[in-house]
Amino acid sequence: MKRRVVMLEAAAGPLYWVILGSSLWVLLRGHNEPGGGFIGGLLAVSASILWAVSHGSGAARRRLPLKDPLRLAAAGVLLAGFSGLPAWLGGQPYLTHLWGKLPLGFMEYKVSTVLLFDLGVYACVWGALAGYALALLELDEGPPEEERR
Amino acid sequence: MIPLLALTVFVTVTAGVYLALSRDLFRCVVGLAMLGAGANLALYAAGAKGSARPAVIQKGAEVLADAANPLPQALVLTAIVIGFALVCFALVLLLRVMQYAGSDDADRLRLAEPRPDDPLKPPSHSADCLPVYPREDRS
Amino acid sequence: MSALVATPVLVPLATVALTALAAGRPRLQQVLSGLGSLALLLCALLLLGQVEGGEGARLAFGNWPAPFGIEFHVDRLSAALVLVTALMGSASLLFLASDADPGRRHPLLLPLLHGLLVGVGGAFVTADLFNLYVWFEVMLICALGLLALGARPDQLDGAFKYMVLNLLGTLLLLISVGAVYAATGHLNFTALSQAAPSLPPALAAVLLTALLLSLLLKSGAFPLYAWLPASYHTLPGPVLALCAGLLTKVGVYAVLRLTGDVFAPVPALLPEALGWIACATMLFGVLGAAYHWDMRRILAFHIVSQIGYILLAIALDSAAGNRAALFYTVHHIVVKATLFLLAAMIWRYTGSYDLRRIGGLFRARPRLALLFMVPALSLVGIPPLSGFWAKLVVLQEALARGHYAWTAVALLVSVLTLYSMMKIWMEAFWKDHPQKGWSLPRNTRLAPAWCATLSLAAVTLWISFAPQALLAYAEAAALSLGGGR
Amino acid sequence: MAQANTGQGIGRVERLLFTALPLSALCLVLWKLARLELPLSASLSWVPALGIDLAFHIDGLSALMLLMISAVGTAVFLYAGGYMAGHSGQRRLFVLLSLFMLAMIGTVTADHLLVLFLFWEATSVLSFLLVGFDYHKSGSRRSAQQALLITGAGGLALLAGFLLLGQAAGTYRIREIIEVVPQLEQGGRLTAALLLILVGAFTKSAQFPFHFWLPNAMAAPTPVSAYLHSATMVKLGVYLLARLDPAFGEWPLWELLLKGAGSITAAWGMILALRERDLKRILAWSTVATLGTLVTLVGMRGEGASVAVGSLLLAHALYKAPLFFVAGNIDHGTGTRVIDRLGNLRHSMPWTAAVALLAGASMAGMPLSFGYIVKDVIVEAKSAGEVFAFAKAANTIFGAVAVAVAGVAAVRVFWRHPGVNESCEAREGSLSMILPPLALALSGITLGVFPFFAQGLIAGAAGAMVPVPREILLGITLEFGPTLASLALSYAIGLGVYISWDWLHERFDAAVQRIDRLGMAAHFERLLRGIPRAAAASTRFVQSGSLPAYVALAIGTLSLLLALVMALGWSSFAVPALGGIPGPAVLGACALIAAGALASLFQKDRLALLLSAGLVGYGSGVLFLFSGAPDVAYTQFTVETVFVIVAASILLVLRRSGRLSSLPEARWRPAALALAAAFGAVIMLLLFVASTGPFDPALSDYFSETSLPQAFGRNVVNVILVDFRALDTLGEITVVLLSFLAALPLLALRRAGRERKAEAE
Repeated sequence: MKRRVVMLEAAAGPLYWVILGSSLWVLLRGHNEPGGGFIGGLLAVSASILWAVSHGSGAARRRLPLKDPLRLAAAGVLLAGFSGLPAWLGGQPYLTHLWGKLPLGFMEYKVSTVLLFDLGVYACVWGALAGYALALLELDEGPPEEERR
Repeated sequence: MIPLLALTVFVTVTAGVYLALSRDLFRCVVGLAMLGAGANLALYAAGAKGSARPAVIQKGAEVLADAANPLPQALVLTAIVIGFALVCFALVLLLRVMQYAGSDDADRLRLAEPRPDDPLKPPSHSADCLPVYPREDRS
Repeated sequence: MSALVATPVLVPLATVALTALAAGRPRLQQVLSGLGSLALLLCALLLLGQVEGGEGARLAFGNWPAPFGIEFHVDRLSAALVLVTALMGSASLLFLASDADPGRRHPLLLPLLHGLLVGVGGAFVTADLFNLYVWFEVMLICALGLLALGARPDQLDGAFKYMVLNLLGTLLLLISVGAVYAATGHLNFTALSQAAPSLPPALAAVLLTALLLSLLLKSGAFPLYAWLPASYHTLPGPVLALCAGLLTKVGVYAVLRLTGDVFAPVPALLPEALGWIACATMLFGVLGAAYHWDMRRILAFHIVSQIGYILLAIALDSAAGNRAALFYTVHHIVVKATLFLLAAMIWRYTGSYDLRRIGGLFRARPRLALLFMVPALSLVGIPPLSGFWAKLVVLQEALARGHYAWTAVALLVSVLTLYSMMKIWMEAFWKDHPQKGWSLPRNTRLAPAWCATLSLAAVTLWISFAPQALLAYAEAAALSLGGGR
Repeated sequence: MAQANTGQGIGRVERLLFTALPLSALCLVLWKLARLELPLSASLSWVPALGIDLAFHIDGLSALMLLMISAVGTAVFLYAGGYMAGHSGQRRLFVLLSLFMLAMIGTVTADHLLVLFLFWEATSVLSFLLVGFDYHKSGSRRSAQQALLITGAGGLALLAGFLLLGQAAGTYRIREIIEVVPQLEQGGRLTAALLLILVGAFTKSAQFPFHFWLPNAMAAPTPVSAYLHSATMVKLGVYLLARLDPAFGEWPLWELLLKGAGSITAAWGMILALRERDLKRILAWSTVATLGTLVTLVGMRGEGASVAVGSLLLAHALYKAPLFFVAGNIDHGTGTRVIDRLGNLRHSMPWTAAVALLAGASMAGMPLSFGYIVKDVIVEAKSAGEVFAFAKAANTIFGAVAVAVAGVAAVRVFWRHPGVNESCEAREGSLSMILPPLALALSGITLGVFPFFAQGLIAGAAGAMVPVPREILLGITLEFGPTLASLALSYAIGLGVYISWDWLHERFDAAVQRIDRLGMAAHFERLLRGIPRAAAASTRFVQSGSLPAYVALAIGTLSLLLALVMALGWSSFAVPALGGIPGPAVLGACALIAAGALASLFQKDRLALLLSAGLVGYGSGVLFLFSGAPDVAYTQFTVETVFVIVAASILLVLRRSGRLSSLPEARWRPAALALAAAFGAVIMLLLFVASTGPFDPALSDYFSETSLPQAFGRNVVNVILVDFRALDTLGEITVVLLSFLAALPLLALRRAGRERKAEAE
């Protein structure tokens, strides 16, 4: 077992959420400023790597949405694919994006299937690449806590 | 801009292929990654028209004016991610080849294609793999 | 409004995601996979019915008009290949239910298999050059995953070689796509075909050469085929059948699409060169088949050789040649997959793929011998089996165009194909088993395998005895291509 | 076929059912002949796309062939019932023979070249299966392989010939072709067609130089030999030549080749018959000789020759099939076919002896047999046409040796008492092994005495080759006189040969052994051994198994071909515009990339290699950032970072196994560098060449204009990714997901890796 720096463990907690938050922010602003699903997803990966370095890969994996990188990635692809369906059902070509406005009182937020699509990209990149990184880090960590499959 | 980028592509591709021609598998994979970078640069260079301003529409403007060509950027971005996914797989595969085939020498990597003077060499099995030929019903 | 056009990609893609999510529950995964392949088959049939009559079906994704967004275009050529893809997918999934498969069933096998179908289907229907590249990458990564799935050392070795050479191909493809975009400003097939005539001929030749070379690597043409025989034989039977049937044919299809449709008419230099490459491919492929003793390696080299025939048909650069190419491709996919599946069954019965170590099957399993004869004789080109018609249309057109040397090579290769097929027949079926007292294994679970191979053989026989339907279809398909007009 | 394993034969009823097939065909043919309903035609559309109809036409020649097929077929089926009684493969034999018979019928009645080819190939494949009937013997397998390779290769030549012929004539209908072709100019295409068709026909009919497979095909059971390799299949080549004779008959080349090859085959076959000791092989060689004579006769002009072809076809079927049955009976009764071990069999096998005598008389051409009539006709034909002296001599040899062979088969083994007689336990077979040959042999004699029964038939057959030969009806009558005198020479020599058979055998065997090495059989063997050798040489070269060699071959090919195409169009390429001078940041980025790339060439240490390669990635990122592509740049940076993390963790694993440094390799690999530089140069030139023309900005203009109003996004790159070209992105995340799926099994193999390592240590 690796000797973990306590400082790192302590710092990882808030840092994890900061990175995740910024990744979401990058995701959301992507449509109008540089950014988007990929970059957001890659940032999220780095959050997971941080957690893995500080708390171990297993813990990082459990912190992922859906608890499993494979499921997260698959769900991402499904979500991205699904974002094209509403238009299809409405009689327009697949992947035609729909836009709506969400009144929040003080401002109107534009919601769209584009966001859904980008979210799918985000989830897929996060799941798959975090999965890679965690599994590789695990190789170096010595014996795994449990056999996954 | 094109000549400079083309020259850079030349150097990258040459180095990548040189490494890929090595019998050392690690160099080979790194070479492929570099070749991929060269290909991305080439794709980028092929459509690098317009100015050097980001392809983001200014606040208040309706259309994009005087900016870099956005389409090759999108294509390169896609190609980068795809290439990255493949290189990740390549690294993992490389690791396992080194561990299971026991060699990082491409010249000694003859498990799938045994040498001709090696007439009846069945594939050997690693500990984890199932036996390939079921034994139970061979009397 | 044709929603069906997207199904060759979307149906298997959904299946990939769902089966991946169900990776922990084998039963559910199998049900999902079966449903997915059936749905794909159904959609492919409907699609075929839809394009049968007219110009084909188009779908502009995201409602962005044609040259700007990505477009799928299903014409007769694509529809036929999509149907065959779906058929092959169903057949090998059915075959997987038998125990003629050396490896343990890995929970990720089914997602990867459907991923392969995503790539193949996408490549067949897309009408966008860069999008084509994306589907090629999907295919590549799935093939790699399937190769490495068993993690046997020889599989890893094969996968590595496969990966290195195919990456070279995809990277060249990517660069060529960039070059085409730089020269024409377009990626959409229709837009490209409109822009191509205004290109200087020398430039068009260079661009097409780059594109075609990368695709020839993917299709396994001489001397770029080394990845194929280096890796295919390490795959488990049903997966091998699927890969062998489909992967190289996508490269060939892309060659046909680009030379015969998008960039038609191509500079005369290219078909001429392609013809000679095709001849070398045929010859070296069949010599490799004659050299080997492992059934899978023999059959893998036969793929190369047959690819040569299809490329030869394309190199004839005429509507009749394109018709021949489509007919040959459909025939070849079915027959080759059947042969690989049968090889897997032979393995199950005798315990080896090596012809020197097996035998006695004719006495022990005469029905298997009979079944084996259908695809084997068809591959050789014995009339009236499907391979005969395929070779006939190629030879007829080659002679009509005055390519006597190519015809001579094609005939010579046929003799050598006969030689190597006879080798399998005589060694595996006629010869006694070298092991004294050998008997068939008991407790085999091969009913699904029989079902799959019999239905594929039935398709072969249908093409054989009623070739008119497929020929007429292929003719209509060839005439609706750019090169046919 | 499932019951074939039980070791039991098939029942009588089933046998009769099988036999009913040829019998009904025979009855049908006879009925049609008797009612003078020929010619018959039928046609059924099959593959209109290729202009292929199932067109059939039965004229006199077809009827003659049909009669032989069905008559000998009936005999063979009956005979096989007795000969193969109790054999485990009996049903297989019957099924194959029935299929074979159908294929034969199809071949001789087809009126479409490709339909004919279809059945022709079917007979080849069925012959393969029948020759290899005793598949567990390696000799049988080899013979089957030889037969199929030769007839299969010939078949392909035939196909090419048919295609050329059909394209030149504009039709594949045989009846139309033989009308059209004589009016065509004798160009190269038609000559090629002729030569290819001859190759096909010669291989099938075992003509020189493709003659050697036929005696080897005697590995088949006797009924098969009698049917395929004597009475029917080998005659297909002759049939085809006769069929096409009206088309090519006037060509000097046709005449020359047919007469030449036919004569050589006839003479050579007879000489080789003398060296054999196996009764079946002796008969096989004499069959080869007969086929040679038939081909010579087809090549000759004139009506007499046509009549001779028809009558020799019939006569040969009527005497050679019974002789094969005799050989089969002897084999069955004594267990051997070697003539040295046989003798005095007339006591134990009286009926077989009778058959042998009758058939032998016909073969020798004794008066009052049909063979005599045939000799008569041939002599007439040869004296009428201008024949080479060689052909005439060959004919004499043919006649003489036929007499001798008939003597051996019919007299020697039954009457002569040899020194060693191992056949004391010989016994006659069942009734079904005696009646069929007897019937055939008797009909040979009957036709000899009453030749007018065969007149109409043979006249009809000859009519297919020459137009309406009325006067030949007179030719087939029983006439003594000049023919007998001219045949006397043959008889005399034949008798001499018969008496001195053993002496001649030794001489010939010694002589022939000396030229065996040069013979076609030896060449074929060499060719057959050459295939794997050439295959090995070429495959080991191209598919060497070495990855660097593969990569080098691929890179070399790609560079070479691309460079060639560029060089061809070199003069027409414009010089690309140099464009503006890029800013310092871009220059710096390019320098960074180049430095990283060049540095990585030298690194021995893997970590250093990784880092210098990383420079290329980061340099690209910088380049993107400063040339207006921030999205790409950020992606590149993050990707590069994750890449380094992934690669570093792999290096950490490698460190544990002590593999941190690269393999020791030459510091410089000049060949590899040259290859790499060539590829790099080609790619660079490709870029240049592609950017020479004016750029069409239609796509980007559209995106720039519609991004905000229609897709509601300011970042055009992102809008392209998620909206305009969202499908690419969908495909891309599919790749990412699948890449993870593909790597997971490898990543999950932790325990295996450790175990293996422990093993290694």
